[in-house]
Amino acid sequence: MIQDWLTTYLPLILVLSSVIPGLIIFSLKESQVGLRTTLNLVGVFTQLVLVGYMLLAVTQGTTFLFSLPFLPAGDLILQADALSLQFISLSSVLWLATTVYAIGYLEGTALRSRFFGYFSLCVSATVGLALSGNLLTFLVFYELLTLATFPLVVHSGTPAALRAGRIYLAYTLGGGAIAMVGVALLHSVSGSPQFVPGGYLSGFLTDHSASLTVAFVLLIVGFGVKAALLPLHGWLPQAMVAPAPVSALLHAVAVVKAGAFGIIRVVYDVFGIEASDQLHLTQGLLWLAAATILYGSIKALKQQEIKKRLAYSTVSQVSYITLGVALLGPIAAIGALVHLVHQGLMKITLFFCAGNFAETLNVHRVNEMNGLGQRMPFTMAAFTIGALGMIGVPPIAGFISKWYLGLGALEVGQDWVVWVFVGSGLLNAAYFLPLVYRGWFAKPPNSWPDNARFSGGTAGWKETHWMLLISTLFTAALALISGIFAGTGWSPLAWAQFIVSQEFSL
Amino acid sequence: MTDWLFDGVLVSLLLALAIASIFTKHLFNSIMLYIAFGLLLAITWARLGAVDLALAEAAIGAGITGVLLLSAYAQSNSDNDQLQKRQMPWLAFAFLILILIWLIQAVWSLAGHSTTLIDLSQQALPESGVSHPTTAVLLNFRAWDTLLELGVLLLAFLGARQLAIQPYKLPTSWPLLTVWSQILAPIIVVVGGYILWRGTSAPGGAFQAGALLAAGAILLRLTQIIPPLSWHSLWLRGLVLMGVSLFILVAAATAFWGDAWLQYPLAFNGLLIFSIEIAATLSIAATLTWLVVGERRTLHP
Amino acid sequence: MSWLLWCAIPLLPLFGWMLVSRYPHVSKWLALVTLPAFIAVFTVPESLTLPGLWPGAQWGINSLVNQAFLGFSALLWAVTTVYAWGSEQGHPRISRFWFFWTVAMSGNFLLLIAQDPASFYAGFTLMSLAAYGLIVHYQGPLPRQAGRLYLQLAVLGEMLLYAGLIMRVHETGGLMLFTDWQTVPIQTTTAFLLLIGFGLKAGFWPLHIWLPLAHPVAPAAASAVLSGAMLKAGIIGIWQFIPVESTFSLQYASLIFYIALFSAFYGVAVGLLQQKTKTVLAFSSVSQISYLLMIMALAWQDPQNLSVWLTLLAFYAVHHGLAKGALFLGAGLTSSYQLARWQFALLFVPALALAGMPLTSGAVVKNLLKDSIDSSVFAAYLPLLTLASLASALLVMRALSCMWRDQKQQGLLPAKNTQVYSFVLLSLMPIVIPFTWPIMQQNLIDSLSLASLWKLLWPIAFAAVIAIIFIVKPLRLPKLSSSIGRGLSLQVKFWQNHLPIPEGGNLVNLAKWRQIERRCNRHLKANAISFSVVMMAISMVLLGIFLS
Amino acid sequence: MTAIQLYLCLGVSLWVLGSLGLLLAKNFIRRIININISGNGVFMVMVALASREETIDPVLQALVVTGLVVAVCATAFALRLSVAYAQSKQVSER
Amino acid sequence: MNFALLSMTLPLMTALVLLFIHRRAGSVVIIASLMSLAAALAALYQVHLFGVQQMHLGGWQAPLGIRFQLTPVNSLLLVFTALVHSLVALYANYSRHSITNTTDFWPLALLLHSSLAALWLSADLFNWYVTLELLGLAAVAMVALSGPKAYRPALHYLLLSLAASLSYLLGVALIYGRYGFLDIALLADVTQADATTQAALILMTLGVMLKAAIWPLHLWLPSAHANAPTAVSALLSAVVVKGPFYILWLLWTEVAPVELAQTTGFFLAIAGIAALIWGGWCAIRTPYLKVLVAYSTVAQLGYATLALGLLLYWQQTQLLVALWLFVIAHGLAKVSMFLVAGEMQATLGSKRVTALKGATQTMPVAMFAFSVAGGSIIGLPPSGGFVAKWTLLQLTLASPIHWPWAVGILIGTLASAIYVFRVIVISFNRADPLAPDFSPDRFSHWLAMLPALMAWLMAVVSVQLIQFLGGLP
Repeated sequence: MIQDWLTTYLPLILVLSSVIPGLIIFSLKESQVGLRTTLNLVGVFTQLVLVGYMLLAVTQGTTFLFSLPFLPAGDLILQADALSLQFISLSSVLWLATTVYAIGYLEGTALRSRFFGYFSLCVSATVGLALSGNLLTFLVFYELLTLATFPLVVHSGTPAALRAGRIYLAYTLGGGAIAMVGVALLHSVSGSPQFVPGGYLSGFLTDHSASLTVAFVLLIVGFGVKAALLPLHGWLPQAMVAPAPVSALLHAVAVVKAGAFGIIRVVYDVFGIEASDQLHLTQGLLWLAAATILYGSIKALKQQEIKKRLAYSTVSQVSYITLGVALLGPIAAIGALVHLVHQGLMKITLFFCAGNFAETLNVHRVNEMNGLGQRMPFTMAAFTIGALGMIGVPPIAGFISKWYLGLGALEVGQDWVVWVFVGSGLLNAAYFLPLVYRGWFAKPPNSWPDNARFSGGTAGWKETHWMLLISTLFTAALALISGIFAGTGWSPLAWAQFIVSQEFSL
Repeated sequence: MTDWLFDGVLVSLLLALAIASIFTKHLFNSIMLYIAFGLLLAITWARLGAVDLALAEAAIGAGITGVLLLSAYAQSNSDNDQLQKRQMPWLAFAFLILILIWLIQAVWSLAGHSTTLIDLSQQALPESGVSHPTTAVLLNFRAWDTLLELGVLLLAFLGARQLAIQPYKLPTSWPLLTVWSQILAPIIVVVGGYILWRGTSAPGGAFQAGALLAAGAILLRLTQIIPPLSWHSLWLRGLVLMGVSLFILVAAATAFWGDAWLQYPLAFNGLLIFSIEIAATLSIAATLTWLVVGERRTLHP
Repeated sequence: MSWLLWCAIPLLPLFGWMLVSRYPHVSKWLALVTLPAFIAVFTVPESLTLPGLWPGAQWGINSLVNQAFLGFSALLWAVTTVYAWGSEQGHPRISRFWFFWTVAMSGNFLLLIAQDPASFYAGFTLMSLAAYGLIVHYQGPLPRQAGRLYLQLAVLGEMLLYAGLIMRVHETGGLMLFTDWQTVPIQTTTAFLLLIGFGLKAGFWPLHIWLPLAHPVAPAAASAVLSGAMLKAGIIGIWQFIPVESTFSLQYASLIFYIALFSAFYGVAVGLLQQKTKTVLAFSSVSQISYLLMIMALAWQDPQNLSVWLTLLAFYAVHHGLAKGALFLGAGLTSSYQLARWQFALLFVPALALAGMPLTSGAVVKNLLKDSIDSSVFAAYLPLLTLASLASALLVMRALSCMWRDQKQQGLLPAKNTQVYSFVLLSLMPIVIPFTWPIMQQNLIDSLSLASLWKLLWPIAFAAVIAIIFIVKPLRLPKLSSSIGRGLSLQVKFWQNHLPIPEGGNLVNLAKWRQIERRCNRHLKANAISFSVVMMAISMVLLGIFLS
Repeated sequence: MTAIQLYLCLGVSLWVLGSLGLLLAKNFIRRIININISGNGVFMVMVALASREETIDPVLQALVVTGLVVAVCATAFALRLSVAYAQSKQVSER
Repeated sequence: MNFALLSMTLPLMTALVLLFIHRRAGSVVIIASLMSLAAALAALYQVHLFGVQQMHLGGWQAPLGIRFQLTPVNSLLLVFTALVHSLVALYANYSRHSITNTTDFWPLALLLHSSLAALWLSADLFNWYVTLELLGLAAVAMVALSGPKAYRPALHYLLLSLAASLSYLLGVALIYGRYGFLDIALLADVTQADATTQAALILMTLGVMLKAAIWPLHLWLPSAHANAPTAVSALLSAVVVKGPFYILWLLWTEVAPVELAQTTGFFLAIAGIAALIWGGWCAIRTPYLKVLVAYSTVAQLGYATLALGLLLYWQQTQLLVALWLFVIAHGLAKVSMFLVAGEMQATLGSKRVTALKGATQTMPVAMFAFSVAGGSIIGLPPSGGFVAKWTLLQLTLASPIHWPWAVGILIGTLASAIYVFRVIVISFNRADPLAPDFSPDRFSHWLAMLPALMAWLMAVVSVQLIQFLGGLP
């Protein structure tokens, strides 16, 4: 009885676990810091507990399904399968980190209720997105995510932020509209049934191949906007004007991953490997992803602002996921899925660090990073872990993904992709190592600025606000651990393998 | 042949008056020409056998509209009343000719068609409670139209009432006019009543009568024989609202107690129609009068 | 308990660093972190499989090569750690130094005990990147430039290795153990990727360009491990990744052999023209490492005698690693401290060992190598090899003379005891090892035949003569830049900062259009009625035309 | 060509003329006159149609009466509005 | 049927009573509107139970008398009208910025409500003319409520409305002259595609298009809607322009012969696309908030026009679902948008969009309402606008030759996104916020949000709505 109830309503509760705190937070006064923090944390931990339970249950074969009638042949479905749980675990863990970070980061600033309200909504949208059981539901949450993140992007309310917000909206709403047309097109062919491993379109291949091809392109373009695929990536570097926790969440989990996750869903659970293969849909995607990887890296090299460089790095790194998906092989799929998590961990660390630098020492540009390692060794260490992980240095998480992606490419006979990885690795090194070099080896300035918000500390545990530091170290440690202990049963890798074994019915 | 001549002259005159009214240089002339046009149109309609309409056009179309136009002209005392030249009249003319030809070929064949409604209305006339078919249509067969039309009247009144217009500065009236009015007014009331009464069996009816009454009232007001018409007065309010109120009450009552919406009980239909007509006439008269010479001070007492 | 040992080998150095960073005075005992490695070398416990790490992770010692490499690396690390404790004491960034030191050590150990490519790669990367920190330890433009070049090449190497690695994994069908790999043939691309990737670390010609820059600027201890232990990592990488017996090996063995041969001479030729002691030693490494490459080429050519080649490879690596380590320490000492005569004299041990002096490990390996070549298809090149011995001998003489020159500087202080003793310990190794290492003993005895002795001695003697001539009558040698890499590196840096990507700009001037738009809007608004009527007329005509 | 056709043509001509006037005029009172001419054109058509047969069509007659009243109401309102507009413009010009 | 009549009559009677005694007008109107809503809901339920209902007024059969009909579509429209009126009445009564207490707003609104209801119920060409006039006069009168600044737009509106009525009336006259009756159901059986019918249909179409402000005959709308009092703008945009639209729909689906309908459908669809683009563009460019919202109406009507056009062009009756869902979703969202726009305008004392700097801080509820409404206007899921767009897209995408139309829909969506977010983005400007002249009126902001929330709630009952509307033969 309770079991039934849980399997039906748990997905909904999971979504609500951040919606409700979010809505309450909206109504709070600015001064109710304690209550707000409590609400935030209660939401986070509820979600973590639920996710933990669901992870356990799903490995034992339980299925969670909640559905609500919405449109003809298209219900709103929330379901928890292995893939969605992977994404949710990532988002809820990182939500925890980011919440702590944001509480520290925004200490004493205005409009925090609004911020945390939208913040929670953003997470709910992400969770909903992950739990979406069909394309229609996915679309709903995809758009909600845009709406929930926008206020966060423009939170600072400066002209620059507004400009970024406009660009962000232009891209994401445009993408959303295109995705909507794509979803509608598919819906007109087949309705919107639940996602199934292997896709549900194989029966329509002969009669509707034109529709399916166009739908695929539309969906990829629509989701590709958030995944920052090449011609559609323009918003991402702009959106970095957002406060650090937002950039972190945006770049690591919520937005870009939503796009990537959408692409994964479309290729694996809507079209299915076979259909994608038969329609020759993914070759173009593959090229696009490869081009994005290189382009993002090259652009990153040109950036002199830390966050901007990180942003272009995201452009490049997220396309690893797309590329892995487009390869259509099981090993590449493992790589893609595991990179979804790994990139999140590493990139969030990097953005946290950038935030720490900015808020502690007013360091925004690359050439201001000289000698940071002496003043903020822990942050700099975390930064180094993130950066090296991005390059693909073992035993940090990034290596694992790159390993599987490369092997996956070879497995399906796309050997040239390996060279993309090599090139990207080189470029990654070219834009990350100078930062690391400056941080550790360059000569520090004679005195550190003391006019930043958290500049009172000293090197070591008190180098910045403790909440900022602790979340940075937490994610850095996760990035390291999930790389080193990739072989254990509870690592992202193992989970990705579990998913792939289902998707490819191995 | 004489028919043809008559028709030809009428049509030419009408067209000429219309064109003149549109293109004449001064607004005042335009208004006068329009009034003339309206009167001629009434004659034309009478010639076509539509006596009801001729009456209505004379009273409403030419009469009231003319008064309205003149008073508006007087009040707005616009300096730039000249017709302004447009850039592309030739293109406009070309279009005009094109559309005209198209419309003429559309209406050309209509003369040959006929309608079954004439017979139907003749058949239904005995049950309608009145003997004049037009009145029957207006107040029974298509009474709903008429009800709504009273609504239009009310709305025009309400709309005009909102506007911020400077009060009418009435000139001290000409003594002879005052005397004439005192004589004329009762005559107008009597004639109006007659037309109304006649409407049940012959051409005439509420609207024509209302227009006449309004003309009388306007005259009286202009000569300051009756006091300013303001919304404060319960009388005016009652008069204005009475037509549509009675009508809708009847409609609701027929729906609630009777057989159907606006289906008058057979026994009372003549009476009901007549009382509605009276109410409508008074409403029309009051409203039109107010629309010409009404005062706007404050909206609500 | 063996798992503890295996885990301790790479982890203990890191743990050691944590201790040292918290309690700086413990650094005196930091050398103890190599202890597990020694234990493993001597006890050779069972391999350890680590399913919890990356897939296929297995640590252990599976061959003489591993064992020997681990053994001498551990020794080298231990001794140099002691030396570094002495030499780097009081440096303001000592904690950072120890960090990179221990990480490099950990990486080095890890790659040596790795039985699977991923672990190897992990260790290799750790070591490579950490070595950067060692190279740039002394701040200033020269270390920075050297470090930059090193890092650029290291990263390039990493990436090539990555590509080669996964290609290899793919070729083997997902096998993850070196022992399994030996049976699967390798493809040419993969092999070249791996060769270049590892070659960039190993530093044979033409991939040596970072070496002569990096060694001189690094602290002596770091140079010692760089040259002694880390270069060998490249070699063992090639050895482990490329199967001895395969089409590729057969096909390209001779090419590799020629490269190695050329590299051996090249290193000497350029080295002789260098001024700085450590640069000379670096080029010596270029030359010496080629012998290791040569041995591998020989092995590929003749995989039947694998055990011989194994032994030779192990011997040579041990020999060169320890001797070169000692020389670098010596170079460090001579350039900054006043050495006692006996101490300086001790320098001759590793130096002459490198030249192949009988009774040293040098003699053993030279002898064995010549014998092996003699019996291989490359026998024709034996004379050249002899010539190479002469060249090596000349080069060490040159190095020694440079050190002697350095000693003559004014105001040098006496060295600290720890430094001296560690140096002494290491310099004695070329003599100690052949006598104590059981399997080497036999070969030592073999090398003591008269014929061998003659073969070994005459090049040294000849070189000594030449050296004396030069000392007596110095010849002005042309100066040869050791840094073709520097320019390259700068160019790369320039590209990094000035990418030729155009930035987008504004395309049209919008002000004019805005004005036009406003005018239209005003017009439309003022004449709404007329326009609407016109629109109606147009629509009417259009619809009329199309409907009929 | 019968008389009815003539009057029908007159009706549509008036409608078109009124519309043309509406297009050309700028003064609001003038525009209102033009609309009325237009409207009278429509009524003319209706009257002509009503008198196609011997007995005049009572329904069409009724429709015209209704239309006339509606037209006069609208005209009255429009005129008041134009007066109000003209006065407000004078106020603002002053 | 009686419930529908009740829903229509109640406001009219209340208006008459209010004109006699003007006491507590707001509350009375709210109660009347809610009662009307209840009656409309009852009528809707009856239609749900018993299907389409007919009524002959005065007991006279159709060619002679006037016929009322109650179909799923117009019963829904009755509910919609009553709902919008109730919501607006609620707002108007409680907002201090509405000018309801010094003017005849209340009776006019009630009359407007009744005339709309009369329009929905009627199925007679001439009766529609009268209701159109009622609607037009009521609308103009209400526009003029906001005083001298609105006189000119009101005049434009009135004159064009009159011209349009005459065009419509001429068409009616031709139809009557040709076929001899006015009831659409009877006409449906006999109409032929001859020159007279063509001309009549074109004349009527253009007339109602002008009244419904369908591109390119929309020029009067922006200034009229923008200058009207807030509550009036809301009513005008939400329901008034939909009245003529309903006539247009019935005209072409019932009266017109199929071959004419197909050609016209194509033109209407083109006009719809053009409206989407043109209206969207103007909304994007205009510096004034209410003008923006008004142009948004022009654009959004484009969707409905497109749906209607495609319905006729392809002769797919399922599209009527999309058509009316658009109308309803847009109506609800637009009410909210106009109310909020008016509130903000009044609070800030400026008409400009740029005055909204920092509005998310100073008037969070209002801005949120605007966004919620905007979301439905854009068609973000899961809003009513989305459901409508979805149903339209479903049929458009069904076969590849229809895909070009989807591009038009896409462009419209993007344009709407731009103009909505143009406002929202400015409101997030914290750098130099504009201080409001008055303290914001939170309660009325919440009231203004109510319709927008309902537009989103439509999504919850979308399946039922689609089935209900689709049940029409």
